[in-house]
Parts: sequence; structure tokens; C-alpha cells
Amino acid sequence: MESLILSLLIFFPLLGAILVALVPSNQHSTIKGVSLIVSIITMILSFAVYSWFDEVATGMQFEVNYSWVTSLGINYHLGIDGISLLLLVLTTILTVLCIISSWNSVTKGVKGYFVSMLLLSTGMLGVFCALDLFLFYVFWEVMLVPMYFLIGVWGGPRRVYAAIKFVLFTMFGSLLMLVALLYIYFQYQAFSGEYTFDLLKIMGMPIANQAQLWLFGAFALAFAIKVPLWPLHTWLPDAHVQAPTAGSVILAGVLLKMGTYGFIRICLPLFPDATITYMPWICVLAIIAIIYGALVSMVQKDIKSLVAFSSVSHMGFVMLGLFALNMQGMQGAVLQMINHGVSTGALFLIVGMIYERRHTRMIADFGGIAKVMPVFSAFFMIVTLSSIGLPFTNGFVGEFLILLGAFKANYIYGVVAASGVILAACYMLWMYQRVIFGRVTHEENKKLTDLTGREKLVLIPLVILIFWIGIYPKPFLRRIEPAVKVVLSQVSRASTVQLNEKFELEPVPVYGETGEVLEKTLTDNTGANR
Amino acid sequence: MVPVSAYLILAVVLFGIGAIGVLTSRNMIVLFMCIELMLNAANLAMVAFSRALNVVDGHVIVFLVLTVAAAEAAVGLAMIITIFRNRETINIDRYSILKW
Amino acid sequence: MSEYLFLIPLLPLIGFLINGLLLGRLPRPVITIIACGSVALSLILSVMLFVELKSLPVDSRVIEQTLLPWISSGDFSVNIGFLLDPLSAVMILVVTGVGFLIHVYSVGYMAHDPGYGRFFAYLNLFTFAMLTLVLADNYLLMFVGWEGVGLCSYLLIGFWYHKKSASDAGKKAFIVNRIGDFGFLIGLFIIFWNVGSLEFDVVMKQAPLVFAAGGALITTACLMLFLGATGKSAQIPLYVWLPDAMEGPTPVSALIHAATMVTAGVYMIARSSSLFVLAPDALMVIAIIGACTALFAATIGLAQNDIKRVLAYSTVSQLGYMFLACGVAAFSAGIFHLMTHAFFKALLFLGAGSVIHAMSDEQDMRNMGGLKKHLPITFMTMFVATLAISGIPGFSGFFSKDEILWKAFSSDHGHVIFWVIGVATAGLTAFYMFRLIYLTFYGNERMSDEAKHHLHESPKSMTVPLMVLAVLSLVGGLVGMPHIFGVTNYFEEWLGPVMAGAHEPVSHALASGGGDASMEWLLMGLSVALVAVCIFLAYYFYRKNLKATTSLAEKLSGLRTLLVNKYYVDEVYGALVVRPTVYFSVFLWKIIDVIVIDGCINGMARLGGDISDTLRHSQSGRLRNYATIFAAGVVVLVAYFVFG
Amino acid sequence: MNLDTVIFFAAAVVAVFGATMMIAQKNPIASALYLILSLVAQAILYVQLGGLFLGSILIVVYAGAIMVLFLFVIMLLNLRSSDDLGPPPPALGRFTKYAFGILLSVELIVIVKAARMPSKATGVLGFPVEDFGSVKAVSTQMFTTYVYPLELTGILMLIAVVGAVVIAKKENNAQVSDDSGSDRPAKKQVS
Repeated sequence: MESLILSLLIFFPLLGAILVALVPSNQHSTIKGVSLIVSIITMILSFAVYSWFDEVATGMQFEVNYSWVTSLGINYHLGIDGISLLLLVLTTILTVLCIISSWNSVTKGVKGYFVSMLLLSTGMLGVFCALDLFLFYVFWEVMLVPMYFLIGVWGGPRRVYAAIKFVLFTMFGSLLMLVALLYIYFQYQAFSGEYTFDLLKIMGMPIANQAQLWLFGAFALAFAIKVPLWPLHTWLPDAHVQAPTAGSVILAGVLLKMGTYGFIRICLPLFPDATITYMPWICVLAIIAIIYGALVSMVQKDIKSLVAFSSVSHMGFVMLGLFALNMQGMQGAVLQMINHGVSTGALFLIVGMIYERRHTRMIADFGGIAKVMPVFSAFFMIVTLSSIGLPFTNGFVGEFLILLGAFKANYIYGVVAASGVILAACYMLWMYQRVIFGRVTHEENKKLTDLTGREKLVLIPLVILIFWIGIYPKPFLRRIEPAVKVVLSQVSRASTVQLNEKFELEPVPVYGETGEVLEKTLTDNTGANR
Repeated sequence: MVPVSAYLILAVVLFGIGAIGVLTSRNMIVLFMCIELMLNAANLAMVAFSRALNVVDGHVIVFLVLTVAAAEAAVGLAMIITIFRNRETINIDRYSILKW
Repeated sequence: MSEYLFLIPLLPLIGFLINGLLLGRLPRPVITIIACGSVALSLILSVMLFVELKSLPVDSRVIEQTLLPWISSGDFSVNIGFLLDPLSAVMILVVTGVGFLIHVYSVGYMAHDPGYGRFFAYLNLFTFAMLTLVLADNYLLMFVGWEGVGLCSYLLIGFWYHKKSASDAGKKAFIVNRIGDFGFLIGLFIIFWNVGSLEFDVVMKQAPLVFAAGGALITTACLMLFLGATGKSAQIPLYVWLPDAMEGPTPVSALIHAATMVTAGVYMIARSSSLFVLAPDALMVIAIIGACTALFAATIGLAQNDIKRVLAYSTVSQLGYMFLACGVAAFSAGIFHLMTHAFFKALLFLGAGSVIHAMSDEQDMRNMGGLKKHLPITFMTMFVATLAISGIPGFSGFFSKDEILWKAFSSDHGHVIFWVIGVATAGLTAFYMFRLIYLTFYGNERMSDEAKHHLHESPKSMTVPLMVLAVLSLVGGLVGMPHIFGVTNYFEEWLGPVMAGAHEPVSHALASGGGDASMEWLLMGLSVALVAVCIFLAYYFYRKNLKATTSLAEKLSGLRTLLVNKYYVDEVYGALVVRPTVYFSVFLWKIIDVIVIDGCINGMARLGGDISDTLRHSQSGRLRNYATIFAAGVVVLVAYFVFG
Repeated sequence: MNLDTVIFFAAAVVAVFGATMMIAQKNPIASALYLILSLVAQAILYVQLGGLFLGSILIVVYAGAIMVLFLFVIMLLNLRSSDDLGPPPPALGRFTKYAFGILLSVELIVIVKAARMPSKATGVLGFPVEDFGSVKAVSTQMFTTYVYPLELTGILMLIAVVGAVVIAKKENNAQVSDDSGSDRPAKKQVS
């Protein structure tokens, strides 16, 4: 059971999608019901994974490794560590909430919508579990398709532009990634005589410095577009604004994380030298993203694009944390990935709720909502505070650790990035004030109804998570820690290590069955810079 | 004593004339006939080789080519008739709807 | 007993949760009982723990309690834990004591407000955050309280959110505080990466070992922490939010913006005294900023007509006093003034609230006057507070202010200029406070007839806290009488164990003996004399001879305009910081994002499209053209493969 | 100059002449007739190369059946001359087209000249091989070694016949014409 659970987790939504596809198109409630049940079961499966996960063990767990395309050395290799684990759980939870939230808001093409949601779920879960680069790539591209339809079919007025922009951006990056992937594939063959896409095996291969720089660049471009790192972010506001609520939630909550996840899973361990070389550049870009995203979001007129630009800012924090290359920064970054999923997801849900009522997202169309929708305002307030990183909410823990780490890496990074915290308060509170406070100036707003039970049901789990991570983040941090240690030890393989703390290569990368191979290659090839 | 290369050169010349016909002819039926000519030029080369190598396989192939040419002529002419019915011309340059 | 320490902050939190989650569903008496009861229980617990702490031997007066691990990552780890030592004991007494009184006062003040439950929920949340701030045993948890009180301040300033000015003020407060918090965070980072911990006891013990005294590192750290303090405690250059914060309900102004939250910066610096004594340069900056703020705010206070704004600038000024004390390393004097200030300033605000309540929400002093006979209790208590803040001997303010002035003069870090500024501020304070009293309670009744008709003394729930605070203002200073009075300064002694270098100035003063004592008498006399003169001037201008005021005002109209407009600081900030930021943001969005980046990307897409558009014309649809190209291809390929 | 050479050159000249005239003629009927002429000359060459069977087939099937079909179609469509083809295309385009055709031929001739031909190929009629190219010889091969291609060709033929009928069939009902593409210009039925 334990070895099967990941496959089950990944493919159960796919099964559900097929099941939903078999339901006649006009039976809306059946379609919704089946989708909801499938997503809930998936969520329960992810909880099972969470509870069976050994929080102190180093390396991958629940590994399965079957040959898929034997002649090309492509394996069906799955496995998770603490980082993937949290992202899996986040994904399944957000999927459930999205399905509940789109209960009434989707009226046309209901079947296609829910099939897309479930397919998307499979793609995302697959990306977080895949340990074979080819498998990773497959899932990476698979999830693009349903997202394209979610934006392009159920989106706003400029949905086609947004969807195409989203797909072209991502494809542009992922094709370069494919090239780099093939290069690595052939390099590994030249190195060990075996054709394989297995990430864990490839991690043992030393790559020449120059090649690392190019490969890192290719992978980083693909991931940076997803993150999105400034200046590759312009697809994000369009996609977010045009996407339906659930699409925005998944986009912000999970898809963006795939970029940072790619960095931490592939870029850092595979190309340690390039990581060190590029670190200042990426940190600077991340800081620009933090400030830039915050400033631009301050002057947005549309709530959704405001949140979208705030995502740019927040993901800048994550990137900064990752490339601080120390324990605090990286742990903070991983936690912030979760946090951002929770709080920005909640923000998009909230915007969606009010959009459903008013069919506008312009800040100027609101004002005085607190009077008519007190419960809504309270939820909005909590989520806003979490987004600006108030202590005892989740945002604080992540941002604090990131800034702590960044400050250690280079105090200038820490200082400049911390100013983003000020700006976060500016744009979020200004928006909150204009939407919630003041007098009710528009007649339509006087008739707004407060949250329904279903909507509260969607928001309450997120609020619980917000406070849980904020007040007692230990369970999460403890699960992240071994995984981050492994990544750091991989990075410290770099021939030009400049980390403040050197992570010793104890037999750390004990990656299940492939562990021996890895260790062997490591000891055989230390310092062999071809 | 005619060398086999003479037959081949003749085949090439016929083929070239056919090709020029295909390129220059604006009448669809003439164009079609040029294609037939090119096919037959190839057939001639085949027969010449067959003779030179003293094997009869080339003949079989020529036979098959003739058959296929017949089939092609049948279908092609049928299409010409249909197209002509729609447009009342057999000027091939007018059939440029499949552009851009 | 000590194991119940965590209940002190927790009780108000529970109160908040009950009132907050059952938003407005409870009947008002229940809300009242929950809100006031929780704070009252905290107060009782605080007193009991204070007694317990006092019973411990002087050197071991520390009660610690760790609740649960909070954040840990690599070698960074922080717990949620509480620390009760003499310093925090004073603070929790002030917070719960004044807080409880203000809760009670609010019952009457907010009685007719539709947001009654919400108000008390926020108030309880604030009490929780403030108690967390003062009880925290590490910097990060202190930061939690620090931000928490900022949040509550935001919520409470903007309590009447339908007023744009209120929500604007709330937002401004939060953002300005955030600027300070930014400094606080940087300070924390420097401390952590050098000391390796954020626990107070570790930091205080390790700091002298890891930081070179007077070094750049510790100076930066201290200045960054102080930046945090300027935000929270409204010092130059970040004081601008506090006057605007008067948009909030008056009890809020009393609790948050006078008695407790704004003093958090002073508390933090006193708490970090071991660090600050290592950075004399930082101390000097603090002293200068404190002194300047004190004088600067006092001058603005002279010309304000809104009763609450006068008090707000007075608060800024008094906070400057406390920082002046901290800046001359007289931390316990700062805390002492913090405490007495909490009493009399809370009293002043509550009294002003009582006036406003009676005047049907009129705040402009030009429309008041002659209220003495209508509001006797309010007048009496406010008068006591005015005497206290002016530093009339015998009242609490006198002792604390005098101690600060003396330390500013005598301390190793002090200077005679600090003393001069301090005394000048004291004089100005006395002047504008008596101006307030005269304009409000004496003279003609300038209010409209309708307002006059509604005049009434406030209900018991409001006057009783006033009276209690008046008593405290009267006697609160007795715990810290100067040595020259021949009595022990209990307050300084009590704080002694936690204050770095606390003994040093004292011993210095004692060692220098009678010469200094006579100097102290002299200085005290000078300051009291100046205060008396200023009170007389206020009497002359605002009671006796109002014509002189107007003629004077006309003569000094330029200065007056400057003061009324608060030196145009808000406008300058708006022009130099806020508007450029917004314009720059719009530039980034409209130009960089939309035109440059998106332009590049859409341009690339358009380029591809244009190229395809050109190329597609080669697809003429003419069969013979295709055939020609095909033939050309064959020719070229044959040429390449056969002859090439 | 033996008979072989004379026959070859005579047939070759006729074949080339027929082909050239075919593309030079404006009237499609004349073109078709010249093509028949060329094909007959080629059939003679087949026979000279020992392909008696194939030569017969070429005349019967090609010159006979297929070209009749062409003529039939030309007449069915009532095409007399090419004056309805409009003005000729620009000279440059025509020139390139000739150039490519000639270039292609030249290249192929160079290849043929450069290639080493089988030695037996010197005499064609001089080496009469018994039974070469007879019906028996060809059909033996056809029905043994090449039986599958033959069968496939047969099927192809069948499909072509059916297809030709379907394509050429007049569209009688409006439904079909609706389905067969709305972007075509309005259809003018020729009866």
C-alpha cells in the first residue's frame, strides 16, 4: 500500500476525470458531486501520505521505480521528501476548495470544467512526485493543457489573449528545459554508459563548470517563468485577471510553486557551481521582483491584478530565500511557498466571492463593504494580514526566515528585501481600505449578501492553516528540514563553495535504493571537473 | 549495337520534356498528360535496365506502374470533371483557393 | 503561582476570541463582563505575580515560563515564552491597570455605539498583544506583540471605518509603524547573526562579549532598533501618524496612543539597555532625537485647537522626554516617566473624552469654554492631570520629569543643552496644557445652544476611572522621589537588576556629594520657576486678556500659521515620499511593465506573426509554382548529392 | 549502322517529337494525339528491348484505353483550344520553368554518362535471350514473387474505379453540396 500510494494519489484524479467525463453533460449536480468526492478522496490520500511520512528520515520516501520506456532509460520513478509532501497536501486541499468554490460560479461547460480541474490536479501532483526528469517534464507539460482551457474557456473577456500568453511563455521556457534535459541525458550516458533520466542518479554526475552555467540557465529560465521572476512575470497578471476564480487559486497556489520547486529539486542539486555563480544575479532579480511587484501592485485598479502583482512580490521572497543558500532562507522559502499558496489562494477566493456578487473587480466600485458584509470583511482582514506577514500568521514565519537567511547571505539583500515588508502593508491595506472601509457609495453594494455557509466552508480551512502555520509551524519546518539539508549538501559539492556554513557530505544523499550508486559516483568523481 | 545509356538518355529527355510540360502547362489535362509522359519515361528506363541486367522483374514493375497510372488517370480525370463543373475552367492557375 | 504567568496575556485573548467570533451576537452586558472581566483577572494575576516577584531575593527576581517551541530552523530557534522581571512587572501593572480602567470607562463611552462588541474585542486583542510585547522573553515574540499592537491600533483608529479620515489615519499609522518595524527586523538580524540567539537573557549576557563597545555593528543594531522605536513611539521622523490617530475613539487614544502602545519603544530600549550602553553614539542619537521631538511637538501643541490633537502632540513631546532619558542612559527614569505619563495622560485623554462626550462629539476648543460648572468631576480630575504633566511639585509628573532633567544634565551621556531643551519643553507643556484648561473649562460658553442643552456630566462608569487615575497621578510619583529629598528611590532600586549601567550614574551622583546635590536643587528650582511663569502666561493670555492673544497672534501670524499647519511636515512627506512613490509605481506599471516588458514580448510575438505573414504569400495556391519550387529543389539536391 | 541503330533512332526521334509537340500544342486534342504518337514510338522501343508483352500492353492499355479516356474527357468538357486560359504568364516565370526542366535533364544525362553501365548492355538485339520478356516469363514472376504487390495494385484499381465514380458523380441533392464546403464559390452545374 505504501509503495502504491503515490501512484494512487496522482492517478486517482485522472480516474475521477474519466468518470466525470462519462456522466452526461446535462447532469450538473452529478458531475459536481463526483468531482468533489474524487477530490476529497485525493485529499484524504494525501493526508495518509502525510501521516505515514517519516519526518526525520533523510532522502526520498515512498519511492517506486519501474521501467517505463526501457529502450530510452525512462523510468516511472516517484518519491517524495518533506518539500514535496507539503506541496502535495497543499495541492489536494486547494483542489477541494476550488471545486467547492466553483459550485455555482461555473454555468457553461460544467463537465469540461471539472474534468479540467481533476486533470490539472493529476499534472500538479505528478510534478511534485516525479523523480525522473522525463516524467517530470511530461507532468509539467500535461498540467499546461487543462490550465490553458481553464483560462481560455472559463476566463474573463480577454481570456484568449491571457491563455495564449500563459502557454507561450511556459512553452518557451520548457522547450529550453527539454534541450537541457537531453543534454544531461547524453552527458550521463557518456559519463556512466547508461541512458537514464533518473534525477537521483544524475545528481551523482559531475558536470563541467561551463556546461553547468548553460544548463542552469536553460532550466532556470523555464522555472523562472513559472515563478515568475522579474522580468518574466507579465503573463501572470493577465492570466490571473482573466482566469476563473478556481483557476487563479490553483495558478497562484500551486502552479507558481512548481517554478520554485523546480529550482530546489533540479537546479540547485544538479548544478551547484552554477548556483553559486548565479546566486547574486538571481538574488538581485528576486529583490527587484519584491520591490517592483509591491510598487506596481500599489497602483492597480483591479483587485485581482493587485493580488497578482503581490504574488510577484511574494514569490520574489521565495526566490530570495532559496538563493540565500542557507538553512533559514531555504526553509523559510519552502514554508513561504505553502504560505503563499494558502494566503494568496484565499485572497483569490475572496475576490472571486465578491466578484460573483458584483461582477466587477474594480476597487473603485467598492467601498463600505464592512457595513453590509461583516463576516466577509473579517475573513478578508485575516487573509490580508497573513499576506502582509503579520506575526502569528503564516506569512510572518516564512518571510522572517527568508529575510534572516538573506541577511546572512548578504546583509544588503536582507535590508533591501525587508523594505518590501513595508510596501506590502501599503498596497494591501490601501486596497482593503478602499474596498471595505468608507461609506457605501454604490447603490448595488447596499444589497450585497454576506458569505453563505458554502463560502465560509471554503475559507475556514485556509484561515485555520494561516494561524496554524503562524503559531505552531514546527510540524512543517521539521518535515522540510531534512530535505533542505540534502539540497544544501548537494549545493556544497560546488568546487567553489562560498557558503557561510559548509554542509558536510556525510552519507547524506541516501536516496533509497539508488543511494549506493550515488555515493559511489560521488566518491569516484570528487573534483573531477571534466 | 545500341548502348543502354542511349535508352537512358532518351528516357531522361522524355522525362525532362514531361517535367517542362508540368511546369509550364496551364491546361490541367495537358498537365496530366505530361505526368503520364514522365511515368512512361521512367518505365522506359526500367525496361532498358531490365534488358541490360537480363532479369524480368523490371517488366513486372512497369506493369504495376501502368496499372497505377491507369488508376490515377481514372481518379484524376474524375476530379477534373468535378472541378470543371464547379469553376468552368481547367486553367490550373485559377485553382488557387488553397493558399495562405 | 508563577505557572499562571501565561494566563496574563491569554485571558484577554480568550476575551477577544469569544467577543470576536460571536461578533455582535451576545447581549451587551455579557460582552462587557467578558471584556472587562478578562482584563480584571489579568490585573489581579499581575498584582499577585508582582507580589510574588517582590518576595524573591533581589538578584533572582525572574519568573520564566516557556509555552511551546515556535520557529526553529537550523541553528535558529525561538520559543513562545514569557519572562517576568521587575521591568516587565511594572509594565504589566501599567498595562492591565490602566487598561482595566479604560475598559471600564469605555463601557460608558461606547454605550451608544453600534460596534460595541467589536470595540471590546479589539480592545481585548490589544491588551493581549501589549502584554505579549512586555512579557516576551525574546525579541521575536516581542516583535509579535509589537506588530500586534500596531494591528490593533490600525483597527481601533479606523474603528469608525465609514469616516474616510479614520481609515486613512489607521492605514497611515500601520504603514509608518511598518517603517519602524523594518528597522526593528534589521536590528534583530544583526543581533541574531552575531549573538546566535534572540532570548533576552542570552543576548544581554553575550552582547558585551561579542560586540566591540562603540563599534559600528552594535551602533547600527541599536540605531535600527531605535528606528523601530521611533515608529512605534512616534518620534521624529516617524511621529506623523500619532496626531492623525486621534480619529479613533477617545478611550483608544487614551489606552493605545498615550498610556501603553506608544511607550513600547521606550520599553524596548530599556529592555535592550545592555546593548545600548555598548553604543554611546546610538545613545546620543536617541537623546538628540528625543530632545528635538519633545521641543518640536510641544511647539506644535501650542497652536492646535482640537482638544485631542493638543494632547496628541503633548504625548509625542512627553515620549521625546522618555527617549531623552533613555538617550542619557537613564533607563529607569524613562520607565518611571512612562509610568507616571501613563497615569496622567490617560487621565487627560479620558477627561477630554468625557468633555467630547458631553459636547456631543465636538472637539474644537474654540467652541467650548465654561464647562467647569457643567462637568465638575471631569474638571477636577483633568486639572490634577494638568498639574501633574506640568510638573508642579508633589504631583507624579514632577518627580519623573525632574529625574529626567537631572539625568540629562548629570549623566555621563548627558549635556547641559539637553537640560535646556528639557526645561524649555516643560515650560511649553505647562503653557499649552493650561491653555487647554482655560479654553475648555473657563471663559464664555461658546458652544451652540443645542449643544449646551445636552451638556451633562458623564456616567459613573466614566467618572470613576477618572478619579482613580487622578489619585494615581497625584501619588504615583512618590515611589520614585529623588535622593536629595532624603528618601530612597524605590523605583530605581526596583528596576536596578534589569537596567544596564543603572548603578553607574547613581554612584556618580552620590560620589560627587553635596556640590551636585545643591546643583540638583538649583536646577529643580529653575525648572519649577519657569513652569510657574509659563502657567502665568497661559493665564494671562487665555483667561485674563484674550485681546492680547489675538493681537499677539496677529503679530506672529507667520509663526502661527506654521504651527497650526504643524510645520507642513505631512505636506513635505507627501511631496517627497508618498507622491513620488505613487508616481514611480505608476511609471513602473504603465511604462516598464506594459510598454517595455510586455511591449518586448508582444513585439516578439508580432515579429513572428509578421514574418509568417510575409512568408505565407509564398503559398500562392498555384500548383505550378509549387511544382517549380519542387523542381528547383530537386535540381539543387541532385547537384548537391551527385556533384557536390 | 545496323538495323538496331536505325530502329532506335527512328523511334527515339518520333518519341521526342511527339512529346515536344504535345506540350507545344494549344489544342488539348492535338496534345493527346501527339502523346499517343510518342507512346507508340516508345512501345516500339520496348519491343526492341525484348519486352514484347509490355509493348503490347502499352499500346493497348495506354495508347488505347487511357488516352481514349483523356480524349473522352476533353470532348466531354468541350475543350477546343486554350484561348480560354487567358493571357500567358510573365516571360520570366516561364523561362525559369524551362530552365529548371532543362537543368534537371542535363543533370540526369550527366549522371547517365558518368555511370558505369552493365557490360551486357552494349547490344540489345544482338543477344536474343530465349523467352525474355514473354508473357510467360513476366507472368511467372508476377504471380509468384510479386503476387502481393499485384494484388494490392488490383485493390488500388478497384478503389480508384469506385472513387472515380463517386467523385465524378453529379451532386443531385442540395444536402451534399451543402456539406462539401461552404467556402467554395457558388456552384454552377454543368449538365
